[in-house]
Amino acid sequence: MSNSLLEVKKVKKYFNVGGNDYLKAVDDISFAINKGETFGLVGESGSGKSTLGRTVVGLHNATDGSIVFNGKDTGKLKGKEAREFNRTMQMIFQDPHASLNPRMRVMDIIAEGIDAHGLLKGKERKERVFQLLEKVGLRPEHAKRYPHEFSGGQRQRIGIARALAVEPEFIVADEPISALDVSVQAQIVNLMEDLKKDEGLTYLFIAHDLGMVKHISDRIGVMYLGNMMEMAESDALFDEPLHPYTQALLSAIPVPNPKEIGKRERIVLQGDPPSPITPPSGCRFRTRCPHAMEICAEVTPEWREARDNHWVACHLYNS
Amino acid sequence: SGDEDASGDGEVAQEITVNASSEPPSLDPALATDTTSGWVIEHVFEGLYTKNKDGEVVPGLAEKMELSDDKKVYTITLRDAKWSNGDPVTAEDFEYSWKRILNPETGSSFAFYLYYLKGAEEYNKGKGSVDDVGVTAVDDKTLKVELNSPTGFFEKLLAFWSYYPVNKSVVEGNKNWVAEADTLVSNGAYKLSSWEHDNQLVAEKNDNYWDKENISMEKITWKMVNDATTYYQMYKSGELDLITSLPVDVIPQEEGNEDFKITPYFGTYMYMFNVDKEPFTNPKVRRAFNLAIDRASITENISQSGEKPAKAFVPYGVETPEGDFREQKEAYFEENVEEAKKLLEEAKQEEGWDELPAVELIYNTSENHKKIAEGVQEMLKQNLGVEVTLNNQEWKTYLDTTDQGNFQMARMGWIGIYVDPTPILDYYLGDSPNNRTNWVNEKYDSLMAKSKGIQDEAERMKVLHEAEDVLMEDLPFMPVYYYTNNYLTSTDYEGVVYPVNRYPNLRWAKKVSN
Amino acid sequence: MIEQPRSDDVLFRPVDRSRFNQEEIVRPSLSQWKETVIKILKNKLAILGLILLVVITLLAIIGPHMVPYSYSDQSLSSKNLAPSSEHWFGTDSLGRDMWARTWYGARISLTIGIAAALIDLIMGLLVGGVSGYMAGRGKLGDRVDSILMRIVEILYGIPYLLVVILLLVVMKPGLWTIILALSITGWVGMARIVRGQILQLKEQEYVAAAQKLGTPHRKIIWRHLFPNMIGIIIVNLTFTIPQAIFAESFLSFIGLGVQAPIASWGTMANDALGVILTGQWWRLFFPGFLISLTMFAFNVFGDGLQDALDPQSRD
Amino acid sequence: MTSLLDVKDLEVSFKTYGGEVKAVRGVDFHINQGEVLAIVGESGCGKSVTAQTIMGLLPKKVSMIKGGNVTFQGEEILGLPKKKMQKIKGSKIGLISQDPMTSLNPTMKIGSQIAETIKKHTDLPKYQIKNRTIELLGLVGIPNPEKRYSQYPHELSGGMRQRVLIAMALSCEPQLIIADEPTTALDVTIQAQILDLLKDLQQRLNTSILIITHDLGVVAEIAQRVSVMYAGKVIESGTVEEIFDNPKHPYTWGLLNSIPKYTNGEKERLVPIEGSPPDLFAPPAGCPFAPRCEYAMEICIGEMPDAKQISESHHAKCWLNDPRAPIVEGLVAAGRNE
Amino acid sequence: MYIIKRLFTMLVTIWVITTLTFIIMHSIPGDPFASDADVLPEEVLENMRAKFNLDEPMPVQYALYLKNLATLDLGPSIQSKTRDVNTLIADGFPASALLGIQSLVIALVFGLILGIIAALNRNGIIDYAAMAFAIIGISIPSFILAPLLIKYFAVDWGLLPVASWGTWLHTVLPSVALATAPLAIVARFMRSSMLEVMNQNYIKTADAKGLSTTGIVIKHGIRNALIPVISFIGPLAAFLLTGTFVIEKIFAIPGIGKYFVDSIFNRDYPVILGTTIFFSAILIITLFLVDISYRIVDPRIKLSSKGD
Ligand SMILES: Nc1ncnc2c1ncn2[C@@H]1O[C@H](COP(=O)(O)OP(=O)(O)OP(=O)(O)O)[C@@H](O)[C@H]1O
Ligand SMILES: Nc1ncnc2c1ncn2[C@@H]1O[C@H](COP(=O)(O)OP(=O)(O)OP(=O)(O)O)[C@@H](O)[C@H]1O
Ligand SMILES: [Mg+2]
Ligand SMILES: [Mg+2]
Repeated sequence: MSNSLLEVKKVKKYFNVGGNDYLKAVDDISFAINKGETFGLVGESGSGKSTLGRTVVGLHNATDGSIVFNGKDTGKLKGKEAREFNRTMQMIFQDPHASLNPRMRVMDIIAEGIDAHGLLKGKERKERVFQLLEKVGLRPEHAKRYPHEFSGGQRQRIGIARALAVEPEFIVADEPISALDVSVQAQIVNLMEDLKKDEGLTYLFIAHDLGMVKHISDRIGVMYLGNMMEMAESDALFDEPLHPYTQALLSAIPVPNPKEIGKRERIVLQGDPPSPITPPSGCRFRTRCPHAMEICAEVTPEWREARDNHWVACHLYNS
Repeated sequence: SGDEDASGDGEVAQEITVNASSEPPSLDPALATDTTSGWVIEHVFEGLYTKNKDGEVVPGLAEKMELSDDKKVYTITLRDAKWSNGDPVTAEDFEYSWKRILNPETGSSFAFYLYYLKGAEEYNKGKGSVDDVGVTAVDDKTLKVELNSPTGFFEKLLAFWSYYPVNKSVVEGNKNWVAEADTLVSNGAYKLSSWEHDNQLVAEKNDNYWDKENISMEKITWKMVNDATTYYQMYKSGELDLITSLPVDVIPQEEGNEDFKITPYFGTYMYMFNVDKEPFTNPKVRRAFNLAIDRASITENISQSGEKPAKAFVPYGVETPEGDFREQKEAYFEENVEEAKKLLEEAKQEEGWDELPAVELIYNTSENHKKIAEGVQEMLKQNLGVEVTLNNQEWKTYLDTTDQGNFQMARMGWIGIYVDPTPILDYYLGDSPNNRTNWVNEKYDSLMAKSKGIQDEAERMKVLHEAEDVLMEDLPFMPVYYYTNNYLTSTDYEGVVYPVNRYPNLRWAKKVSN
Repeated sequence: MIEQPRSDDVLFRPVDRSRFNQEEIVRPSLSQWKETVIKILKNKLAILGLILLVVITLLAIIGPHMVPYSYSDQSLSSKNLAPSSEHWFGTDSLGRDMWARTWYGARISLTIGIAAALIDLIMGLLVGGVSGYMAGRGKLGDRVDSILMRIVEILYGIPYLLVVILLLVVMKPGLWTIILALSITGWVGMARIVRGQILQLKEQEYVAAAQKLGTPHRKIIWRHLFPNMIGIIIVNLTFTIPQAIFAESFLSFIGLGVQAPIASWGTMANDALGVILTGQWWRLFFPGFLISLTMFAFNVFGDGLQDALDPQSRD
Repeated sequence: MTSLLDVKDLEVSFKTYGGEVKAVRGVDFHINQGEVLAIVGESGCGKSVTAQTIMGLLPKKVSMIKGGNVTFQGEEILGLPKKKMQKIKGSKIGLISQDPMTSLNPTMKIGSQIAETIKKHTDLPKYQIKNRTIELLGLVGIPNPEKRYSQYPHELSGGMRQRVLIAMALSCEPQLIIADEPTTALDVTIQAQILDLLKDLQQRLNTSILIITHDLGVVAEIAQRVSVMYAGKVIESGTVEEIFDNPKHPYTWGLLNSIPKYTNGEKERLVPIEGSPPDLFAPPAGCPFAPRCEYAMEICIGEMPDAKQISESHHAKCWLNDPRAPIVEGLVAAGRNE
Repeated sequence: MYIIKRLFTMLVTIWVITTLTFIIMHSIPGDPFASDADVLPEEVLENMRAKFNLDEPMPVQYALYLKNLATLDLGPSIQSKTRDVNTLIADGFPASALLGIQSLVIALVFGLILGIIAALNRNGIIDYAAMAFAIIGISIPSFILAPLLIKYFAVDWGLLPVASWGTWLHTVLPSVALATAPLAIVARFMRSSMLEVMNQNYIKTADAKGLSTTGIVIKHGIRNALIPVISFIGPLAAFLLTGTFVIEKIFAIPGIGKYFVDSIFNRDYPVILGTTIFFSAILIITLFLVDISYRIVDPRIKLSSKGD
């Protein structure tokens, strides 16, 4: 994989939750993202998507494994390289409110990266902020306001503008559009796609809105309880989901058409999601899997390429 | 008032609560060096001699004292007396006590008061043997004391607490015997009944005391209140019956009250000149300074405690065959601004100064010293046109600074350890470690040396006057006033005795009303 | 999408789109500091505080010259006089004019108070900021925090009095020495408080965001963390001032302070303690009252500043 | 049918240094007993402010309720004394607020934060409160509820925090649940589970739900009626079917059009509504959507249209529904998976 | 492990403090035996120096001190000829600690209440009253406040004893005098920090639960606003517990506060070191407790990078 911009190699992130208990938020995950690609990450709430994203951008130190960006192990960057890495890889935070300093004006929030890297000054800086605000569907006069004067969706867009301000090469977008109405969502998604096309931006796109994920992603990974379960090109994944969890997930997509309610068959997962502190042996999904077999409890399924470019970790596809 | 109710039969309980200001550092007669400890020790211990109501030295534990012909050997017979634990007081105890205080390991700073004993100095300085010290218990009741030379005031010395006995078996049995009330065994008019460190100390009349009939006060409580404002208010609220050293600010309003008392204190408040530092190298400058200040104004307006302005060194109070030493010559100069100015001009010419070299006056920190220094500063400015700067230092630093001679003009107070011109005048001896002025005068030194060999009191005083004449001619210092002590004593009490330079003696006090 | 007109009503004609572009920003926009200034100006109490500070400062400058006495002129015959038209603030126990002394003392005390506040601000924010920020930031960070906090402990632990006496040996008494003496340990309290605040604040998500944007650490501390603890900083500063004013009188005791007969509020109050027993209230009241008044001015101004810097307060 | 909650002409403004921000400008809607009303609309159009106004949570110093009424169970609750309102909040009306992280107390265990509500409004003994809390955590699909009970918010994922808020709002089985974007952070399976839970409550206890959401799928799934808001006003409302199949406002059309289609292969570009909403600082006198409206007419600039009754349950505020307006055809009830 | 490491660091810190104090103490002018009374003969002084090991070379004195310290023996006092430093501390600490705890409790309880009320009534009457109190509390130093309290409460109105130590009544005035300034500071800190907290979203959540204002403040407000108060109270506790010179002097309290000052003025070397070590130990422990309580109060706070 020579043209991959980002390689995540056997990354683990455990949290100590008192005593010797560790919560395995991300447990041995590997994948790569190519330059100019959008990699969608979906999965159960609490499955470790945000943790993985934060680990990738370096907000968490990986418990184990390494993250290689542009051919360099990000854990070992020093000085200038580290600064540059901080610019080229950005994050859009899942929580728009908490990630905005309540005592800073939107102008300074958005320009923060610009200032940090000394990119623009004075009038140019201001112009750039106005331009970014407009791009995300806000108004220039919003630059003078403080975060608490905005609605949830407006704040989310401030976060997006902030990440875009430093012209990064790679963005980890953690549910960037969840609080936006569909029309603004469309606007933002278009913006992201334009940037991808024009500037070769690469995204790790974490979202729950599978329609949107499908629309924007080239490839999609599905996470469950800290593990990657399936990974494929987005059409392939939607057309032929292999993993039982993916199947269940896709079947649960709500359709914005009242007439179709009840027409589709939803695969309802039985049982409770297990604890990430003491995950089930073997396959982590087996406790809720409609196809669970004996082997699932004993052997952790191998992460293998079941179809062309379609990876899955499931015993069903062990030929 | 601060004591318990009157006892059942309607009589007034004989109790008094007084302020000791601070915890007595040690009630061990061998180790005590301060007046607070001395105050308690003098009530709970007794030596061979003691002082009566009138301040005269009278026999205490000594029943009989015989002096040898060469006036160097005393044979003393003890009276029947008991320790507060019931043990008899023996000659052995005295021998033991005196040798103990002289023992270098005891590290007693008042050991030198016993240097009058034969072999004592050698032993204390590590050059002689304990066996050569001139004190021996001949038997239980007889003590033999040998001195180096005849010492006319030996009886006075015996009344001093460094000569008091301790109970040998108690002291040997418990090295911390003196730290708590229940282990402290004493032989005086009182015994300790409780001691709450840093808080209060209670002494009750000792039933084993030989002269208990003459002791009227049953119980004395010493509080340890250091803050003047506080103990003054405690007195006002009745929590204390007797206080001393009132806050300066209240003296004007207390003056004239029935319970207020001022007594002279045998000491002099002064400024030392460093005669090695300009401008005080010139005696005329020193004299000019002396003439330029208004001492009466200082005592009346600033210090305000009834002090007497000092125009000489030795304070009032020394009895001589011809009357009071001081009254024989009260002033060596008269304050005179014109004369002072003239002297200063002369000095400038003599020295070739256009301007008088800058003068700094230093004092150790205290509100009173500060005010007086400010007063003096202003007087020198107004009367002489001399700008003196002030500087103060915390006490120990100050002692060090002045000791090093790093000053031009420095405040000092000097208190005679006993009422005699000698301890006062010794201060300016050329080799006295206290003399920080660098002023050395052979004539003065030889007159002082001469005075010490003279047995005849009138003659001795004459020589001392001569010595003071020399000192006051050269004026290496500027006397300001003679100290006083002030007291508030509740009018409920009678018979409190106020000895010079000591705290009041309470044993003969009587509470007359509640 | 086809449009079929149904009436000729002009109002129902498609609009001329250019008309929409005219709508422009109406909202007057203010820069941050201007807004702060305006908010303070609207706060009556803060203005009162400011005026008081100005008046006190002015009187410190001209006050001593308003009376025919200097701060050191004694007149033992007119000591302890109550305030009158002759002596506006009365006289002290050496018959010096209290008005002249009080305002002369204001110079010393205000200088010291403000110097102490500055030291507090600079050293406290620096040490506390670095220490709190570095704690938990890797091995190196832990060590920095630990070393700084040990230094703080040591500064707390070594008896201050000893240090001051040592200073007395090497320094000449005077204003600069006082300021030096105050700067040895004056800031440690601020440092601990700042550190505590930073420990809490730096766990906020916006700090992570700033870090990710590559904002340098010092800027994160300065722009993100300090503004969010401004209230606490201001409160602590307002306390530093009277504490320093009284610390000066303590230093005077050791011999480091300004030298008599120069007055300062601290030493004047200290010297006037006896009046509690004698009733010459003015000797204690004027310096004491002015210390309180200064405190009051700083406090209300500080409160106003805190309000003004709080974007969520709009009253 | 009696309406449980009735909001009439609600107007709310915020004081800012620039002047007044008119966040809510005459909102009308009602919810009947046992009904689910969805509010959709432009981000920033005042949905959350409306919700907070109902709950009496507006920051007192900076906000003003300029007009309108809110009646709950026939009682006016705007300006109700604090004490009385406290009895309603949490027990009769439960709020799921929009921002999960900052809405949870960072220094309090999530279990206690939920239990607190139960403790306040019921007399259950301590252990039962704890059991109930754990049960609730399980109900909203949080694994390991016993362990999670004593975790702090920062130790939870975004979706879990949101579910904690949901559990909190449900804890006293209120008659009305105001859910402000309750499922944004949830994956679809959990979302489905939560929606089932809400539906179950609605059916079992006849609970009414006011749900604010952007996910039209969720709307379709759960709501009976929909109100569409734009720039502080309700511009269209009707039953789910009416809104999805027969929308009568260009903004609604735009919304439905913006949804990505589930097509394969070459991706179509999404179709947003061009332009941005007006600044509520100085809202236009006319229709606020006019500047962005393809069909804007002269009248739209000057005058805000009144609600036009389209059916008994359906009305819209658009001049296009005026008989004098031109007929606009070819509308697609977009967002449909063919 | 963390605790053991911390303990070790504490010992090192105390050692550094001891060493530095030792050095400074011996480099300032002044001699423990110098006094105005009489300058003693050199040999007598030597006897006394020998008694306190002061005749040894400095490094030897230092080593001897550390050796004794290792057995927790703080040595004899030069000034108090009968009680050694251990005894001085043992005798005086209970009184100091009692006053310290009492005033700490007063300062904390009333300070917190006052601060909270002030914050809730921001810019209202109570807020201003609380501020006025705070200003007076902080700008009247204890050396003025204490005599005033005595004058009114004890002398003029006769409600309480003037000074000295004995019954609980004796502790009232000193505790109040000691607590006033910290109380004022705590109140101001709490007010400021509460104002910040009451702006937070989770306060709204609590409101939405139907909690009463008091409930919100107690359950959600205080804890989140407590950090500055804890930071402030830590060192303060150490100072209060070990006694305050001014208050103990004014109220004639048999505590150890005065030894911190008197020992230095008297150049009583062993007492200087002993009190310093004792204070440092208490200080370091309280600061450690402060660090721990940070974590208890706000679980997000990380003090070391261990365990992330
Ligand atoms: N405290 C405030 N001060 C000033 N303006 C505010 C304040 N709170 C909200 N607003 C403004 O009020 C408007 C409505 O906000 P609200 O939060 O209700 O939007 P919303 O409909 O919930 O949007 P979203 O879907 O993005 O959450 C927004 O334009 C916002 O800028
Ligand atoms: N600081 C932390 N301490 C302990 N546990 C944590 C911490 N942060 C996250 N976790 C746990 O890690 C797991 C994964 O969390 P993460 O936030 O990555 O989930 P997610 O996939 O992003 O979920 P969501 O879609 O709900 O946001 C969760 O079980 C969460 O409780
Ligand atoms: Mg997440
Ligand atoms: Mg909202």
